[in-house]
Amino acid sequence: MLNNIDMEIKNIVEVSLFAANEALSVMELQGLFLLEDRPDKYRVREALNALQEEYSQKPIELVETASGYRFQVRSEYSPWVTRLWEEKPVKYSRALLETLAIVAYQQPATRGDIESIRGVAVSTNIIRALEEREWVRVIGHKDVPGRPALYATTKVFLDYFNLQTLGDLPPLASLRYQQCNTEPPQPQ
Amino acid sequence: MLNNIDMEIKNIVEVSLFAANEALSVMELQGLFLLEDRPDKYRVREALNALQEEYSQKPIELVETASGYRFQVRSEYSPWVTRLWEEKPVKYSRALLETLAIVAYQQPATRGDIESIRGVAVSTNIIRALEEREWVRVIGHKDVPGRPALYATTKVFLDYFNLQTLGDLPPLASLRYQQCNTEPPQPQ
Amino acid sequence: MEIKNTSDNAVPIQHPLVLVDGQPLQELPENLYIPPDALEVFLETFEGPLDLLLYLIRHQNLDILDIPVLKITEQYIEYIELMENIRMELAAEYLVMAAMLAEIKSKMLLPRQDEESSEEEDPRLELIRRLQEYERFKRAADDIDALPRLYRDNYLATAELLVDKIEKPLPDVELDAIVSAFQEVLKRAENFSHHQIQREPLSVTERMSRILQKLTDDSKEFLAFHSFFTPEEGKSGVVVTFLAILELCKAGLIEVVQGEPSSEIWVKPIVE
Repeated sequence: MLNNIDMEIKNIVEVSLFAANEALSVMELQGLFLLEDRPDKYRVREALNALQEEYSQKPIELVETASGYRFQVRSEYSPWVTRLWEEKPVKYSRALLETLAIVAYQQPATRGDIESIRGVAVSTNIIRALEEREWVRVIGHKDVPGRPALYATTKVFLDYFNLQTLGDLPPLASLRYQQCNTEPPQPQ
Repeated sequence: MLNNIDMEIKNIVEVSLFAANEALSVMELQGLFLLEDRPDKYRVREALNALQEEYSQKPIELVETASGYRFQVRSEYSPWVTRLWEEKPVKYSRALLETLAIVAYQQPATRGDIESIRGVAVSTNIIRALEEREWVRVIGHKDVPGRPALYATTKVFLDYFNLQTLGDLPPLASLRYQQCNTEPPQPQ
Repeated sequence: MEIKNTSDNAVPIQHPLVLVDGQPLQELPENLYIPPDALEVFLETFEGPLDLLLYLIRHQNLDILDIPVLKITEQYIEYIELMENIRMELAAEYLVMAAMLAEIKSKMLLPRQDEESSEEEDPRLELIRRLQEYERFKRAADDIDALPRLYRDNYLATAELLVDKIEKPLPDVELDAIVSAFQEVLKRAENFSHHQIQREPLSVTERMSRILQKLTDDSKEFLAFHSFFTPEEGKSGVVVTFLAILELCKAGLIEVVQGEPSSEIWVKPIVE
């Protein structure tokens, strides 16, 4: 059982998560309190654990994503909620998803890297769309002639796809070409 | 006690109220269900009552306003939540700055002008943010089909950037554009 | 924010039917495994030559590790020719791939000298490696698409906060940021051939006097704001006129009035 002070910390954390409209980190949650009664990380985490437990039987859940904690509707209830939203969920083009996948798994990646894997030129619009969504950003420039931009994914990307770290991405299929037989091919 | 069906109605009502960005009326809540299993008003109200009871001990409450029901933070917790916005340093997105720049240098500009220069669709949020800041406003409508709004910068914009006139905007000296010469080049 | 379908290397195809020189194409290449109606959306359906090759291989349950190059090459080239016949604008990548396949094919048909063969790689290897690499990311793209996603599979649960208008600090912007944003945009705009940004030597002062002239010449008390703009002058002309009107306003020589938001704007000379 939480004592009264901890109960109050839990309540403040709870309302803030509901009011924030985005995930809040433990540090941001600590920042809600004035310096003199700011709880340490452990007590904030304790409050978060208590909330997770409290909502475990409810249709909304407290989840942790890359940039912190947020309340969200359990996915089994999404079909009902979708009806509230007039706009249909956006469907992304394959070109955009493939570009995103290459950046996500190969980061940091240059445009050239993306093009050599996909075998086609990368459209500027796709890169810009990804940047505008803040899923991808330039984190530097490769030290080769032309100094091409190096792209990487962001926390916004992880948050959007409910991931805590890049390690949570579905594993990339492995290449099998090494097994390719090295015997000279037969003329066909 | 609610039976299973009523429990499910309550859950759907609950997630919808949490996911909607505005109050929902009983009728809107009924509309979430497909016709064949749409609960009557009475059952929706029953679900709302059950939720009100459930949240009576919690720091957020289910309140009825003129346009319907919504969850809100109990007022005694507002001071904490308000701190979420107080300290957060905000930054404008690149998309917003570019849109502002295009309006500033190419005014009056339509949304289409902005889109054709940037190569991506302009989000309504950006235009709204610029209008709310009173940096950009509609000064008329272009006399073409659809009569798109023409945007221009305002005096507030000039004041903010310490400019007397638009002519004081820094010249784009570092970039030289090739004029589209339709005439053959003249010998110097 | 919405993202429209941005695959801009997909060339819109206007042929409702497969036509050659205005005549419907009766015979399709025999070994074609793509249904004829898919031809119309050929460029939109495939993300490039690798994607098309993968399709051809998968569709025949061929082993990617042992591609019958001859067969695939022939099919691929038949496709390319068909596309050219119906004057579809083909992305250069498709032609490069055709050349690469032809090269592999010829290498494989060439009699090899024994001492060389041990060192020489199977000419298919590089292609196989690229196909597999592409396929990995193609799958990864599907995996990412299947991840639970905000506003499709997950929705934030939020509660209203009732306080008197929260004073959110507004972001600060430096003038430099605007200038560089515009330069950035212009640099990019140069890539769009259809969009030309021209700077013409138009004088604001000269335009100011022209506007004043127009206002005094015309006996009317008000002139519509838009009547000062000549679309034929292009954007820069419009900008210069606008600047001139602003300058005249500031100098207290004219007044710009508007009855209500979004209504007609009027310009009126201030007579002392």
